[in-house]
Amino acid sequence: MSFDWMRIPWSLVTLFIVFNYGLLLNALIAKIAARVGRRHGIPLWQNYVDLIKNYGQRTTISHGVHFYLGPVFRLTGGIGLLLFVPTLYGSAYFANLSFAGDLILALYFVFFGTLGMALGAGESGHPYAALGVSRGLSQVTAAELPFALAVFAVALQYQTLSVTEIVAAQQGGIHHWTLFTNPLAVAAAMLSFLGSMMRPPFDLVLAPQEIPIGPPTEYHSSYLALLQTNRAIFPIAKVVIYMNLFFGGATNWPVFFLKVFLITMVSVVVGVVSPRFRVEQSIRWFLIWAVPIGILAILWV
Amino acid sequence: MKAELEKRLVTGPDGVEFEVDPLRDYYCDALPEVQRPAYLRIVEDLFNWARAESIWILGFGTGCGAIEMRPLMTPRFDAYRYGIQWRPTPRQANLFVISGYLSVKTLKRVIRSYEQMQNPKYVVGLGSCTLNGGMYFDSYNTIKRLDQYLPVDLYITGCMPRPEALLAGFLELKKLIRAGKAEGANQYAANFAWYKANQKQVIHDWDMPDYNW
Amino acid sequence: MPSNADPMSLAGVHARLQALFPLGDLAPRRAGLAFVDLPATCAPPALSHLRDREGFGHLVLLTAVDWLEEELFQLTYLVCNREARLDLGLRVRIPREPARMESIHDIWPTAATYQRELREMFGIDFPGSPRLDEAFILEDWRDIPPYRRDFDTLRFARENFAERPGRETWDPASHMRQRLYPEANPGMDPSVPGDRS
Amino acid sequence: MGLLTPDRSQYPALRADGSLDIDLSSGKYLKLWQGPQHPGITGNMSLELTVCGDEVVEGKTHVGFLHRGFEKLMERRTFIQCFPIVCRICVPEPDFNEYCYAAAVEELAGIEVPEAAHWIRTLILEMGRINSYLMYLGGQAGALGLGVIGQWTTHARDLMLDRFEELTGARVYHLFILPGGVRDGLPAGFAGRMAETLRELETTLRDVHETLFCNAVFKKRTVGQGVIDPAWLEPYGVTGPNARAAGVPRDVRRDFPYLVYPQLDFAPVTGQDSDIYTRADVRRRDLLLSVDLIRQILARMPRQGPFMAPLPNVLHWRIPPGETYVRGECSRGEYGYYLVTDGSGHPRRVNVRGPSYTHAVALLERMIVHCNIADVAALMVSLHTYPPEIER
Repeated sequence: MSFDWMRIPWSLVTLFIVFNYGLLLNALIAKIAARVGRRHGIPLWQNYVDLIKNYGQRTTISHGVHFYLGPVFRLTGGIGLLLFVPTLYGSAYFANLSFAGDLILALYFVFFGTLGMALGAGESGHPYAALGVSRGLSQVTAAELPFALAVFAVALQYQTLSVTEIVAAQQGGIHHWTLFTNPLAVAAAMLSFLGSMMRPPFDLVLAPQEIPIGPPTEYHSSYLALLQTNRAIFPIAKVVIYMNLFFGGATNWPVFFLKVFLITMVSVVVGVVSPRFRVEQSIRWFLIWAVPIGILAILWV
Repeated sequence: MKAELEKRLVTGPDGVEFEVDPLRDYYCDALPEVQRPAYLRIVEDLFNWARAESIWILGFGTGCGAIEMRPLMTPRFDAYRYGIQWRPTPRQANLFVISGYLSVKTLKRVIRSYEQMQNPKYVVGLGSCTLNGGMYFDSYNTIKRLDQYLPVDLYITGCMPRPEALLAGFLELKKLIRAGKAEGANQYAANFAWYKANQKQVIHDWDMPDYNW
Repeated sequence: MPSNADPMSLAGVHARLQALFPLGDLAPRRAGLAFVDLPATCAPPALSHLRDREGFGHLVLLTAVDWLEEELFQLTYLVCNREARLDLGLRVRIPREPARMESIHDIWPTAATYQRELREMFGIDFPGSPRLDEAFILEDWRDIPPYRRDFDTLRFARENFAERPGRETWDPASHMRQRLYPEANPGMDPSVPGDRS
Repeated sequence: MGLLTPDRSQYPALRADGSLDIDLSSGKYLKLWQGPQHPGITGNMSLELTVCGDEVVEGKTHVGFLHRGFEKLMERRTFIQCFPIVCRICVPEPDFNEYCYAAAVEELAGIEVPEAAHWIRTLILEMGRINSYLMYLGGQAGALGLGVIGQWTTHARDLMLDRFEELTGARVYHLFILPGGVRDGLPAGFAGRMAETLRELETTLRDVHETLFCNAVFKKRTVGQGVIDPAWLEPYGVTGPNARAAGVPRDVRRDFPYLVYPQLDFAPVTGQDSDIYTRADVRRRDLLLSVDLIRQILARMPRQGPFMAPLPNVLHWRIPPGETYVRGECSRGEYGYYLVTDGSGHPRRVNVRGPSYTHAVALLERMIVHCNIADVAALMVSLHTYPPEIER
């Protein structure tokens, strides 16, 4: 198989664009949440400043190798997820490193960062971090189930495991989107999406008022900056998968930005006016509401 | 000293007995060092600018001044506009607002939280009581001069200071940081013995290591 | 319930209680609030009786007053009958050394908190009260208990906490006299620096 | 679901003396400190939790981080010098300290307070109650992760603080109710601006009701959680909204009328279920009651002074020996001052009875057992405790 080496620099360009878009989007979300609270909100460039500051802190304390690897794994998860799915459909430059079975790899990468973080946070020895990890793993597992079911439904529907081909099957008008051809799968996946975005009502992993602030309690300075970088990339990467699988993908950057923004807004709108669930309540919620829909979606296909 | 901090024999899950000395085993006892700024002036300036524009306050209301911190974060005053926000853990915070009088019991926790913050870090003393004792000049349980125990970058006076005063104080602090004059953490490390002696003079029951990393 | 006086008044309660315990006279403060003295040994049974038979179910507070001159501590148990809207304060006098009183945490669980505070702040012992010797408010206190009258808080603060130079303290009475009648106090200038009025 | 019910066999055994047999080195239990540096704790106090899995098996309250020794400091100040420091005892609702202290001193010194001062005192106390409840609502929502309610209520509180500033000249510590009366009457145009503030407050409360009290997640987290058994009220000295939510109409304003409350038209707000949701709802409705009371007060109060009774020379003010207890209904329950005088110029002893004293220590330690870690913050906020009035 011949490999086009030019895809590597182009995927780095993708990474760069997504990273900046992620930082701005996060600030925009914070601003929207602030406006709901009738505040002015943070400046749009605030995340850049925070990032520079955290990289510029002079001291760091390590709790061992795994503690260091935690954020690295998390970031790898985010970048890996982004690089192995096509960002823009039909573009030779921004298809990244997608290949025939990339859907399975993407499913793996969604979970990868969480596992790495669990490893690192557990090493930090802080009881709140341990609590956050146990909450996070149970919830992510529960939230992943409906998503996996929805992905299988989609894979069955289009008879392929390649994200590119799934997107290709959805071209040619809004009524070709999975959203309309398989609404059950999309419903299950969107419920799972709420759970995996770390926003209320499913933000019990961070939960500042209960276990401040969960896994990243001990992370500081450049470790925290790595996590922040990941927070800019990972949600977008996840949204890209959703966009490709269910919302017809994107063929150019403006459409990409718009779709990512709108999909993210789903979780923001729900989150801004919701308190948070307890961990067993949220797991029950996923098992009762999201998983049956996912199973129905598979049956429907 | 609390029972859980004393030396004791512990039987592990595998049946092996071993001795645990929590103060030595659970904590790192290295002393702080003065951290030099970046080599390049322009890099340090950039970092100082970023530090000034991104002030993360530790969420620790030590005294009654904490009540005016909430209006500061809400629609009327909205300090988020200036890059000021709360962090719930000392590891990620870089500004410690001592909101009012400090009882000796709180001082111990404050020192511990302060030492867990990362260099560079700043301390702002709020209200007259951190400055000279204020209303509680004759109280047997509150300290009178904060700068004896922690390096203070800025005092905001009043009892209690209004949110406008707090905002003005934070803007003043930003100027200090940007000029590279807010080097409290290094000052603390340089005069460590002096600070520690002062702290131990007040806190008799010193059941923690000298420096809490 | 046997009643000989007006059952719904403090006098009635007092009369019924006096038949059982060697009570002092009722010292009414205002309508619905009165204080009464009784010996230390009678306080827990009297409180138990008040709670169970007279409807004084609410322990408002338990505190101590230090009568240093008489070498006594006065313990005040203030109980309240919410239905009849009556408050009765039981005053118990105990010696300062050794200060010891029977615990009432079995009558009101919440009294354990008050007794912990009294133990710490006045050094009054309540044998049997839960968690009595744990630090409650102070931590590692090495002086005499601070709420005792012979503890001088100003001296303690001066000795222990560093002071910022420049703070001036004015006695309000002499300061006002000097300001209002400067001619009576020659040699004192009312407009000296530090005058903050 | 059997899968999610905790395994009770893991719970620690009771020792003979009633304490729990907890062996930390067994690895079954984890000791967890919440606070003093913890965003879920109200104010500066700390909880020492022993947890087994996600459930608390033992909780201890540690207070004293805000202890300034007020009761000692007041013993070495003259009666009028005590007045500026009493309000510092409780920050969110300082006026109750001023009122209770002033009322106790007036009773022992035999001072008659003018009628207009009574009305203004009632007005200030109700305004303070609104502030305190607004802080509470924000805190209760925040403890469950809904930060936006805190933004709205703090903004409403800012509006109320504006009225305070207009009336007393200060935002937080007003120093307005002093022994003998109040410092001054209402400024011109105050009633109109107050009415406007109350209208905005009601709008905010309607939003809060729709966003918080009608929210399914909030209900799921709070209904049936943290129940205070009505049988605990007397043993644990529970007062105020915590008792009223259990269906017991305990309100000092009605039971032991003070100030002008006998002339006002109101009935205590009660709830039935005594859980976190009911307590929050009782406080919300109590807030609306305060709004109504303020309207009544502004409509009926006398506009003309005098506002102060003549005092003796306060620098040489001696009060005859005596002792008294004065109580009022603050937003958290019964607030009281026990004052003993000995004929000198200083109080012999002042004891402050804050409602949090019993709520935050004995009651909380009882209620926190078998509570989920995630619910600790919500439970603690729902008792509405302020640490400074525990330790003074």
